[in-house]
Amino acid sequence: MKINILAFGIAREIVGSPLTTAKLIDGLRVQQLKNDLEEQYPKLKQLTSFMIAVNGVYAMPDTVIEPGDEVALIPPVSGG
Amino acid sequence: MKINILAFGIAREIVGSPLTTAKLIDGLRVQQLKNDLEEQYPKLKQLTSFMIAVNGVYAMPDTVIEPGDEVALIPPVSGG
Amino acid sequence: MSELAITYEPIVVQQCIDAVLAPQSGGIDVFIGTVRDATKGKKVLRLEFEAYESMALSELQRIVADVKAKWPVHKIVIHHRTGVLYAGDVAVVIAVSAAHRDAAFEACRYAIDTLKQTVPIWKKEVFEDGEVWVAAHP
Amino acid sequence: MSELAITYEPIVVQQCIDAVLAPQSGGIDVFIGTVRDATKGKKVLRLEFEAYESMALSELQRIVADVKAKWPVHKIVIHHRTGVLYAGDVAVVIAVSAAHRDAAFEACRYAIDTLKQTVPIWKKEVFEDGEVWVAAHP
Repeated sequence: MKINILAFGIAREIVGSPLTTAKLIDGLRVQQLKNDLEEQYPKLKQLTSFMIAVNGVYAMPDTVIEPGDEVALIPPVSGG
Repeated sequence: MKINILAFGIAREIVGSPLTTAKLIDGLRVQQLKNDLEEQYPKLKQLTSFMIAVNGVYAMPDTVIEPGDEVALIPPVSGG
Repeated sequence: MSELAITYEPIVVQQCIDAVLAPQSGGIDVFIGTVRDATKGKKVLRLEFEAYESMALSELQRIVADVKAKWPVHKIVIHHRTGVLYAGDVAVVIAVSAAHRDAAFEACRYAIDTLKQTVPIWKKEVFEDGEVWVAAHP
Repeated sequence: MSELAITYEPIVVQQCIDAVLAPQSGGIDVFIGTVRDATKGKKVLRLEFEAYESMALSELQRIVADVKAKWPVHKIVIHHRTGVLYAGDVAVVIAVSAAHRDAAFEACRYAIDTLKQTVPIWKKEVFEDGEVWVAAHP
């Protein structure tokens, strides 16, 4: 399946774009996506933390990504 | 000596005036003034607390009142 | 604007905030004490505040000195109103700026708590059927 | 005015306060996060804030729900600015009203602490010789 991935803050700078489209295998879980992204963009591994949100909610590692989900890369937040 | 005594809040209502002039014996201490006032105005004894300030500062019981001092009756404060 | 005030005029909160803004500050905490329309379920018609003004200012000055000794704050403003106030009116504003929010929150909290214990200001609650000097009796 | 906002427009603190004023309230605590002119002694030229807006709003909504479950507060307003900000600019305002000050202070403190941990907003500090995404690296 093809899926749109949003990226913010330093994650956006690391992946080079605020929005990328990735071809993911069906049934992919959040932890595996995270591992794949860290392999493709090793700088993600240097961050203090790096979360994945699915449909605007912090996702658990075993969450399965479904077609049409909004996936976002969330580097350490620093609002306020 | 004669001395001016300020009274605020409920103490003002109890003594009946924001400013009274009292004739005090020389060398009178704050604790004795407090006792005298409580005898003259028994309602002062019913207050949660009742302090004397001398020259704008909370006075210790053994502070001696000097001629020219500004003495004030301070019932429980409730600002804010 | 002066750091400390006991005033019959309405307090302008924004002016208190502007007075503590500093380029080195990252956090400002502001406490605003307002007049409630009821006490223990009983409708309050108005509050009447009075102050022993000269002593109130010196006690406020003492609070500011304590705050500056205890926390790394940049600026602090405390304005308290006197006279007749109605529900929703602002009775007191305390604004504190600091580099970090910890100091701002703790200093502001200390300032209002201490003000309520030590500063010679009194309020009378006026109800439909009588009036009460707040905290006067056990 | 809306309770929660992520906005490119300057935040008007007085409007946030007016929005939480309630006749049954006795205390309002307001936290104002401002842009510091320096970090660890290094001059900051500007800050650039960005947000994942839809998720930020839902995380703020979660904070409001938590606050209302934990403390008897009347109203709460949280506005956060995005875009380019300079020293002294207001980045965030949190205003909380309650019958008594304990709840207002504690709820306001909880809200800003939680916002900084969970709400997807990011800031980049721009210095004369470079730029840093705050908190990004250990």
